[in-house]
Formats: sequence, C-alpha cells, structure tokens
Amino acid sequence: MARRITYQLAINEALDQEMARDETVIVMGEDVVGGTGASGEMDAWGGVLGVTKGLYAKYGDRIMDSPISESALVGAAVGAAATGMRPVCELMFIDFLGVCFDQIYNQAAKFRYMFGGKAETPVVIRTMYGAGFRAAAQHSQCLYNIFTHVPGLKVVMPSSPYDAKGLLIQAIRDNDPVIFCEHKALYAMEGDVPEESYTIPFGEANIVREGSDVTIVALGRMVIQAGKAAAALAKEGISCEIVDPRTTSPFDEDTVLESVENTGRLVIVDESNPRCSMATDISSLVAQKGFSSLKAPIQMVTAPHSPVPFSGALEDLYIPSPAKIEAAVRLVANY
Amino acid sequence: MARRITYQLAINEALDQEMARDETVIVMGEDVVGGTGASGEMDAWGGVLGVTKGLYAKYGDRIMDSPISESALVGAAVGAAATGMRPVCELMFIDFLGVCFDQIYNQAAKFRYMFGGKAETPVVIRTMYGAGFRAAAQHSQCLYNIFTHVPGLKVVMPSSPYDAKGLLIQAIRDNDPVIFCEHKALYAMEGDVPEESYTIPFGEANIVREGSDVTIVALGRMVIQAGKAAAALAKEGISCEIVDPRTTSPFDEDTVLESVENTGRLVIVDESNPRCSMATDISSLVAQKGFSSLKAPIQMVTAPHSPVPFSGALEDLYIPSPAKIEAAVRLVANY
Amino acid sequence: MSIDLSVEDLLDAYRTMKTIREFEERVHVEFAKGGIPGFVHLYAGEEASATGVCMNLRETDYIASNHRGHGHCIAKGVEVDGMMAEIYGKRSGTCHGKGGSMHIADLDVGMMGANGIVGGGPPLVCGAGLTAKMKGNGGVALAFFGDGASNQGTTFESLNLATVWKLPVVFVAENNGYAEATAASWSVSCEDISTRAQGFGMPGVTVDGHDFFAVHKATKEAVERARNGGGPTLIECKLDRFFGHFEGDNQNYRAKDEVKDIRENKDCIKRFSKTLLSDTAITTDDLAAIDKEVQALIDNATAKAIADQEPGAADLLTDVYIKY
Amino acid sequence: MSIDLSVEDLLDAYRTMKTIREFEERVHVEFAKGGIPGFVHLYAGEEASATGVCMNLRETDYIASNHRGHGHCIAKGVEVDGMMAEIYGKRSGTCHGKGGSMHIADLDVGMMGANGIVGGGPPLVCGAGLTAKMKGNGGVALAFFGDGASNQGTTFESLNLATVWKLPVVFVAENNGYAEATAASWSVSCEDISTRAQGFGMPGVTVDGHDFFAVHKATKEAVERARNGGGPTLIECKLDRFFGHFEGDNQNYRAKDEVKDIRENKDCIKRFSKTLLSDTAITTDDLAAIDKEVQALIDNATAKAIADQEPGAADLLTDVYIKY
Ligand SMILES: Cc1ncc(C[n+]2csc(CCOP(=O)(O)OP(=O)(O)O)c2C)c(N)n1
Ligand SMILES: Cc1ncc(C[n+]2csc(CCOP(=O)(O)OP(=O)(O)O)c2C)c(N)n1
Ligand SMILES: [Mg+2]
Ligand SMILES: [Mg+2]
Repeated sequence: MARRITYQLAINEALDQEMARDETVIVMGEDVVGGTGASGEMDAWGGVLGVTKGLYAKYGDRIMDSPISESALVGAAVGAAATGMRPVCELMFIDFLGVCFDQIYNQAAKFRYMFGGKAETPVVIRTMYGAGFRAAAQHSQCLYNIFTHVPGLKVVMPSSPYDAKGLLIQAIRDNDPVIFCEHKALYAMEGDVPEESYTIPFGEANIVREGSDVTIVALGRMVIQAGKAAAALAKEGISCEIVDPRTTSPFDEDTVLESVENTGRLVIVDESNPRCSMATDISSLVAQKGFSSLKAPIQMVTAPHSPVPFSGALEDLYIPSPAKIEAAVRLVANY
Repeated sequence: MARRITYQLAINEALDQEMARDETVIVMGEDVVGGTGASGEMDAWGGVLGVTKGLYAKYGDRIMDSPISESALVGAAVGAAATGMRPVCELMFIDFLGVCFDQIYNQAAKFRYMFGGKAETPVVIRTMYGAGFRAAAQHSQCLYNIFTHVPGLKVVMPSSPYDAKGLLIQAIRDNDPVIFCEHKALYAMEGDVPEESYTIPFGEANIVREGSDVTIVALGRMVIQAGKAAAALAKEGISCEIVDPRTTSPFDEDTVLESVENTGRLVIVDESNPRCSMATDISSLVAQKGFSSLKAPIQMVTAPHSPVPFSGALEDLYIPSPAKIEAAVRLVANY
Repeated sequence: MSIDLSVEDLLDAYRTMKTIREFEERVHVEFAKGGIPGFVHLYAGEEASATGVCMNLRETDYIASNHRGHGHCIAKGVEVDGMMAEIYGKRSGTCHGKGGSMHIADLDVGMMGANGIVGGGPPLVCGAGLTAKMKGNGGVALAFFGDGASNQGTTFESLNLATVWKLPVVFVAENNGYAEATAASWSVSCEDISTRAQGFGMPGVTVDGHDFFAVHKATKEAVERARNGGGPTLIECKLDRFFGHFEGDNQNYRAKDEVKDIRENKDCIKRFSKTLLSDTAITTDDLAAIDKEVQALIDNATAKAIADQEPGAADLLTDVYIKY
Repeated sequence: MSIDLSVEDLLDAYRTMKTIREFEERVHVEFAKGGIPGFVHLYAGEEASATGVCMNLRETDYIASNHRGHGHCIAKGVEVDGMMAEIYGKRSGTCHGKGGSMHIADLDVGMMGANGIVGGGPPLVCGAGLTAKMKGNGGVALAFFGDGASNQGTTFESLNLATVWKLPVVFVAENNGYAEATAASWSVSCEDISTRAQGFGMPGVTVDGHDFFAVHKATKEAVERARNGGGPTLIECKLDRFFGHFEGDNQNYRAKDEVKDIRENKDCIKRFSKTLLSDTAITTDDLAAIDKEVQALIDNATAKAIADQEPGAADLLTDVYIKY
C-alpha cells in the first residue's frame, strides 16, 4: 500500500523496517539519537535534520550517538561489519569525509580484496550531500565521485522517496560497503512509497521519462532539475529521455548506451565539480562504447570548478539550473 | 649546464636550490630528516626512499621530522603557508591522504575562495604514488584524480627528471596549494637536467613524441610505457603522438585538442582506477570539444576497477603495459 | 579582587564583550525574521572567553576559530560591519559573501578563519606557531575549539605536535557542555578536558569561563610561556551558551529552565560589570555610554548589511586560484 | 617468581615465541636473497608481547594488527604455511597472494588484519568490541599498535570512543623506541604512552615488553575487565626490535652496538627460557624438542611457499566485491 511520504521519512522507514527485521542492523552517528548524557530529552534530535527521529524509542541501544570522532566512528562501523553486524553509520555531511576517509577507502573498501576474500564488510554509510542550503563551501559538496572512484565501494544516490526506501533496504542487505548519498534539498520531497518493505537492485538505472531526441543522464537532485527542463523543452517539441542511474557504482552502462543509441544525443547533469567526476565518467563511457551512435558532441551541465559559495545569489548561479540544462539540450538537439 | 641525474636527485636539487634562494621555504614530513631524537646519526634517512637526503646538513632546522600525525603535519604546513612561509610538506605515500585529507581539500584548497581572497596558501605537498613496488593495496595507489577533482588545488605529475625539477621549483613559487605527485618507480630514472634553477609553467603539456596517426595522452609513469608502445608501433608503421599533460590541474586542453585534431584518434593511458578519473576527464574533454575531429572511439588504457594486488604476477597484469597500449592504438588506428 | 588591568583595558574588554553580545542577540532576531541564510551558531554567553583570551594577543598573533566564531572574530579585531554583511552574504562582507557565518576570516588582523570542520583549527595554529618560531618574531598562535572538537583526532595530533616541535601555541577548549545535542559529560571520556594536557607533555588548566579575570589570567600565563619559548598550554574554559547549537535548534535536550538559569545566574557580562562597578573607578555611566555606542554600531552594521548588494555572476569564479 | 600458568601453557607460549622468531629470522634471510617482494617489517625481538597478550584471548576474540604483524598473526593462530606463502605472494597464501606481508588477515581466527596504515587498527577494534557487546557474547577486541601509531588521531579517537561506549576493548601500544627512524622519546610528547590513558578515562599501565610474564599479567587483568563490562584498558609494552624498520633499512639512526646489546641482553625468548628452566619443571630437552619442531615447521612452510604457484590472470578481479 503506497502513501505519499517524504524522502526523509522514506529513509527513516527503511531503517525502521530493517532494524525490526534483523537484530544485527544497528545505527550510529553524531546526534542520530541526540541528547545523550544531557539534562533534557533523549532522542532530542534524531539526526541533525531529524532523519533518524523515533528509532531510539523503538530500538534503544541499537541506535547510538558518537563523540565527534569520525575516524573512530566510521572505523567502528567498519570493524563491527567485519565481525558480524550490519551497521548503518551516519557521516553527517559528506564534506566530512576528509577526517575519516582512510577507514572507508583503505579499510572497508579493500578488506575483501586484500584479504583474498577472507572478509565481508556489510556497512552502510549514510551521508548528506549537495548545495542549496546556503551552507557554504564545507557543508554543500557532492564528493560522491570520490567514492565512485574507489573499487570496493558501492555508491547510491536516490532521487525520490520511492528510490530512497528501496535502495536503502538494498544497501543494508548488501554484503559490500555502501555509501548512501542523500541530497539534503530532497528531504522534504514527497512521493508514493509502499508501506511494505521492498528493495531496488543496484546497477539498474531508472528511465524517469521516455523520449526520443536527447538523452539526459542526471544524478540525485539533478533528476528533478532535468525533469523541469524536459517539461519546458517538450513544449518546444524537443523530446528528452531522462535516465537516472540511481547507483554510480555499480553503474548501469547498458541503459545509458541504449538510450543514446536511440537518441544519438547526450546531456549529462551532475551537481558536482566537473573534473574527474561522474559527468566525465559517463561522457567517457559513451565516447568509448556509444561512439557510433553519437550525432552531436556530449554536453555536461555541472557546477563550475570552484568551491560552493555562501551567498544565495551566487549559490543559485552555482547549481545547475533547468535553464542551463535546456540550453545544453538545445545545443545538441540543433547540432 | 645539464648533466644526467636521477628523478630523485632532480627533486632533491629543486628543494635545495629553493631553500637556498628563499628563507621561507621549509621542508617537513615523516623521516624527511630521519633519526630525530635517536641514538645514531641525524639525517639517517632523508625520506623513506632518500629523496630529501642531505638537506638537513645544509639547512638544519628548516627541515623537520614529524610524529605520525598527518592531519597535524599537513595542517601545520597549510597554516604556516597562510601565515607567511612556503612549506614543502611530504605526505609519504599518497595512499595516506585518508588520514589528512580534510586539511587539504576543505582548508588549503578553499581558504582563498571562502575568505573572499583574504588568504594565500603557498603550500606544496609532495607525495609518492603508483604501483610497481609490490607494495600492495595501501601503498600503491594513484589517487591524483581525487586531488584533481578539488577546485583550489593544483596537481602536478612529472614524468622525467627534467620536469621533476622544473615543476617542483614552479610549485614552490606558486601561491596556490600544489599537490606534487612523484611516481616511486621513476626515482631511479635518469635524464638531462640543467644545474641551474628553472621553472616549467603549469598547464603546458609536453609533446614527448610527435606523430600523425594516433594521439596518446599519458600521465606520469605512463608516459614511459606509452613511449615503449609508440616505438614498437612505429615499426608497424603507426605514428603516435605522445602528449604528457604534466599537470592535471590546470590542464592544457588546447594541446590535447590540437593533437586530436591532427590525428583524429585518441588513446589515454592512466595508471589509476578507471572510474571518475583523469582518463574519463580527458575523454570527456575530447568528446565535448573535439567531437568533430574524432574518427574512432576514444580508448582508455587504465588499471582495472580493483585494489592493487600484492603478488608481482598480478601487479604486472594490473599496471597498464606497453602491450595493452599497443592493442588500444591498433584498435583506433584500424577503426 | 586585585585587578592588574588598566581602566582603559577594562573598558575595552567590556566594549568587546558587549559588542559580541549585541551582535549575537541581533543576529538571533534577524535570523528569526528570515533575513539570514544558512547555518548560524551564536556565541552569546561565552564572551568572557574570547575577550579574556584575545586581550593577551597582538594583532600579529594568530587565532583559529570554529563554527561558533563571531565572538572570536570580534575579540581579535575583525570589523563588525564586514562581519554582519558577511553573515547576510553580501558583497561588502569580510569575505565578499562567499564565506558566510562559518567562514569569516581576516588574515590581516590574525584571524585565520572560523571553520565548518570540527577540529579544523588546531592543526592550522601549529602552522601559524611554526611561522612565528621560524621567523623568531615572538608571535603566538592560538586555537579556540569546543568540547566536541576535543574528541577529534586532528585536535589530539596538534597537541602532540605542538609539544614535540616546541611551538608557541595555546589551545583553548571552550567547554560549553554540549556538542550539538550531546553532553560533554558523556562524550569527553575524562572529567576535565585539561586533564588531557598531561598525556601531551604540556601544562593544562581548567578555568571558569564565565569569569573574565580567570580566563585572562590563565591565558596571560600561557601566552607568556609560549612567547618565551616555553611551548604550548591547554586551557579549558567551562562556560555556557545562551542559544541553541544553531539557530532553529529547539534545545529540547536541555532541561527546561537551564537557559533561563544561565542567563540569570551565569551571565559573564553581568558578572564582569558587577566587578567593575564594585572594585574599580568605573561607573554605570561609563558602561551605559559604551552600551549606547555598541548599540549604534550594531544597528548601523545591520542596516548596512541589509541594504548592501548581493554578489553577482562576475564574482562566482574569482578567488578560486590566485593564478590558474 | 610465582607462575600461575600450567606447564602446557608455558610450553605453548614458548612454541609461539619461537615460531615467531624463526619465522622472522627466516624471512630476513630469504628477503636478503631476493625472493620476497615488497615492504616487510619484522617482529623479531618483540615476541613476548604478541604471545603474552594473545594467550589471554579466545579464538572468537578479535585483534587488529599493524604493518609489523607477523607475530600478532602467529600468536592469534593464523597458519604459518599460509602466512609464508602470502609473504611470497603465492596462491596458497592466507590471502591468495593479494595482500602480502602488510595485509595478512584471517577473520576465522579473529585476526582482523595487519594494516598498511599506521593507526588503522584501533578504530576497527572498537567495532569488533561493539559487536561483542551487542551480541553479549563476552568477546573482547584488542588492538596492537606502535609508539608511532600512538600519535595518530585515529588512535586517540578510538581511546575516547572505547570509554564513551564502554567497549570490551584492550589497546596494546608496543613501544619499540622507534617509528621508522624517529625516536619515540622525541615523537611521543609524554614519558610513557600509558600516561595518556588518564585523559581517556581508562586504566593505563606500562610493562616491560621483554618480560612475557609481565605482559601476560597486565593483559589478563585488562581482558578480564573488558569481558566483565569494565571497559577498555591501555597497556604499553616497552620492547625492542631486532631488525630495521623494514628489510633493507641500514639502521644508521641507531647507535652502533644497540642491536647487538639488545640481542645479547634483552632477548625475550632467552629470558623466558631461563625462567622456565629455573622456576618450572620444564627441561632443556623439552625446549629443544620444540625448537626442532618449529624449525621443521618453518623449513617446510618456506619450501612450500617457494614452490607454490603465483596467482594468475583469473585471480586479478575476483573478490573486489561479493556481488557487483
Ligand atoms: C568534522 C565535523 N564533524 C561534525 C560536524 C558537525 N558539527 C558542527 S558543530 C558540532 C558540535 C561541535 O561541538 P563543540 O566542539 O563542543 O562546539 P560548540 O558548538 O559547543 O561551540 C558538530 C558535531 C562538523 N562540522 N565537522
Ligand atoms: C598513516 C601512515 N603514515 C605513515 C606511514 C609510514 N609508516 C609505516 S610504519 C611507520 C612507523 C610506525 O611506527 P610504530 O607505530 O612505532 O610501529 P613500529 O614500526 O615501530 O612497529 C610509518 C611512519 C603509514 N604506513 N601510514
Ligand atoms: Mg560545545
Ligand atoms: Mg615503534
């Protein structure tokens, strides 16, 4: 039975259902409970933006706050995963990966390979990314490219409440380390979400909108921006197909290549900085394996090569807008 | 006056000459002196592979060892740079960025922008990268893609002793943070290097070999591998042009695009893992801006999407080989 | 109490504390009105710390701050007009609107930046201390960080490095009892943060951070030691914040009347004024004059900030690099 | 001395120490011959630590190790044949040749891995300790790390977290006086690493790491405390390494006769044997029999490792993911 709930609630529900299903699922992070040791209420925050709210009341010590020690926190999640638990660890903002990255890419990601298959590390790292909150350069980054670069990590970027729930349940049941990237500007987005538990397999792109003239591959929140652009372009008679990869690693090459085979034209929309990014990754895939289908140069719509500015006026210019996507689509459509 | 010296000595000489020239240039890192506080000789190591050997005798306290505390070490270099020094900080292996990355990408790289131009951070981070030493998954990575992704950082990858010296001197004089990536398998490489001080500007690619049939863009040690492949291919009548970008950020787009305009064919050789990498970055550049020149799909020759294996047999299969480069070139040449 | 500060210094201290307080109270009000974007962390209640500490520093000394940085900025001499405009994201802001509340910096007055990364500052002051040491200019560098940051690896490493390199550095842990919604009494594994100094071979002291004089004295000793080559010190100031972790925080992790009690009984400015009036020649008129002055300063800064222009497209890509 | 271990246990301890020693001496010789690739860090000289510690652990308890991990592996029960083959990068290696000396792991016997990252292990044992705590199985997790690693932020954070979360964890700092070529007396900012325990609200103790019995006793107490819900402990073992930091290190940062003196006067196995012979019923014949057995074990492991096949192309891309 589906109801309309928010992206944020969808995530909360996924955690709740998995914790109920499997005792080894535990949740940890800074203020994921909130109020630990303090004079007021416990479960005061349920995460800095309230995503884990209410889990403490149901699961008690299976959800735990952490000191501000991300290396120890993430490392503990990784170590617990390697020894029999299924931790879901919150790294509050993806921007903080710099104080704990080693435990992710040198430890969790490499255990299985380095140890010749002698370890499984079913850890999920939930983290918020993206601009739009006027949160400035150290709280607005994308950085999922960095995780995608690393062999051994799976990287998930839900763009809707439905995907958020299904992909998170999948992530928790997956036996490899998963980085689960939540766009903070999507938390309030509503959508149809089944009450029951369900999974969405990794590596299966979602064709969000069918179309015949131009393929738009968009990631995370950019799927929404692309949708707006496509709606406007439809009025001009340009038919866009929007492909949402849903996971950047594994990546569904086939769906993207097939779509480009049909349209011959590709625009990639990626909120992150443009160098060595998902935008370049998808470009290179198509330049290599879809070369003969291409009727126009590939266009990338990305943030510029700069930190995220604080000022709202600047930040709005920074984030790829529907208008910029439309311009890019027109360019390839009229090539 | 040029003499033949090693890549390693070229780096040492650049440091030496810059320390002699400018009092604010200081060097810091783990065992860059070696023997600090110990019962035997000082300057016992001069870096784990001896690159900074002898500088202590000349410059005393201007070169200093560090406890194993990379965040504090790198952060100290960044803080010293922001307050008037020109530190050259050694991050022994690039693989260790995970324990200090925040100070690099959230601090050094962003100061200037976040502070509205109110800071300069002329820090150089020298670091060893690359496979071939049987050093396994945590001491053999490339990871320069990650730095290249970050706005505010410059990234340098010398492929010869001549470039190593000129680029390092440039890096030290540059007023932005620079990541200077030394391939450990190149340290013993010899080449002509002028005794006097000289700089090589950033963002100017080097055409290592001229050719007309296929453009090979190769990075760091892969320039050597590409050279071997090109020599073999020349015997088959395939003429390769080898472009060495020398710096990945800034990146010399023009030279690459011009070369591809002439050849119509592109092979990129990048030792790093293939996702969201320099290989995809260069692919996407050409797919976007050089589309009309392309006569064949772009080929990437990279490491596979896996950690670096320990076994020599596996590591040799892991590293892009001249044979693999040749195969890729033949593929595009015969397309 | 015997006070070894001049009347002028004491009035300056009062002016600084009051400026911070009024600045923060105003930002609180303006934020609630919806005019201020982003995450904003207010320093109100902790003024004795920034002020008592920074009075011991020269303009050429450096501080690194954290997300709760307005007080540190003001105490170190950053212009209030620029700060307010920055918080509004305006062009005349200290950072031309690119930084915002969490990234105010002004290297010209020795302010190395607020910081959005908990534990980001301590490594940086090791560097500033190193610069002073290498240049032999008698400079000192000082890091402000919270109880939460006292658990961050970067902070511990900096304590160790500062001792090993004998740096002229002072570490000031502002323990306001909370890191976001988490109690310090729970997250810090020892009674006093200053206890940790011992494991890092430096003196450690805990002071009442509501007491300007206690803070001033402890810092004076530490700064002198640092200037004289005696190495680093760890000072813990125990204090309280008046507002939530950030603006918008409903603070339900705090006991019902906790803030009310703090405002009534632990207000560092009330306490400081009382001492000034009872133990020095300073009069209520003197203080009232400053209050008025400060009020005007903040009113003016706010009005200007609101009226100022936002940056525009031409500013988006400047200052990423000096030269690319 | 009053010894509260059975003869069987003591002989087991001797066998373990001897196995580590012979293993390392052999790797040293074989490395010099050129047969062993990569970076290799030998544990010889430190055997009393790994052995005295691990005798207190069950197979289901976990340890995390570091780059100098062979001794920890052997003491925790990893098969010597597989280890030797791994160090040669062969297919029959513990990790099928993909890990090498710095990455030997065997989760089945509670060995969470050697580690190429200094300070990589302590966070991981917090996780293993958490698993034990959540499962309520009385398990304990223990991290070995060096004096160098004792300055890494990850280590400090783990000490704090273990106390805050009341984890059944033991931290064993093996202080061999050096981190690479740098003296611990310089890089560690306090006299004893165990001093740092205080700042993390846990008991800390320094023992003579050459003394099997001292190590055993301290660990026994710590492990019992952990198993009984008493939280973490920090143990520092002061000891010495016989070889260089890694194979190929000329050790010119050490005083001329330092190693010779250590081998002669501070050999933990000599010391242990002496005690066994003087204070127990164990005879030289008993020990000689074990020596012979160990010799054969190592000879055999080495011969097999050399003879074994290298992995091949089919192995390059397996085990990156469980399922992709
Ligand atoms: C590395 C990192 N982790 C987490 C956060 C989120 N965060 C911002 S402030 C804060 C609490 C800081 O507490 P404390 O250091 O005591 O400073 P206070 O806010 O009490 O002044 C947290 C967890 C962050 N900004 N950076
Ligand atoms: C994060 C990190 N920094 C630096 C190194 C390089 N390195 C390897 S071992 C070592 C010294 C470690 O010293 P210690 O912890 O005392 O262990 P020991 O070698 O003495 O057993 C260093 C600096 C590393 N592997 N990882
Ligand atoms: Mg606090
Ligand atoms: Mg050591």
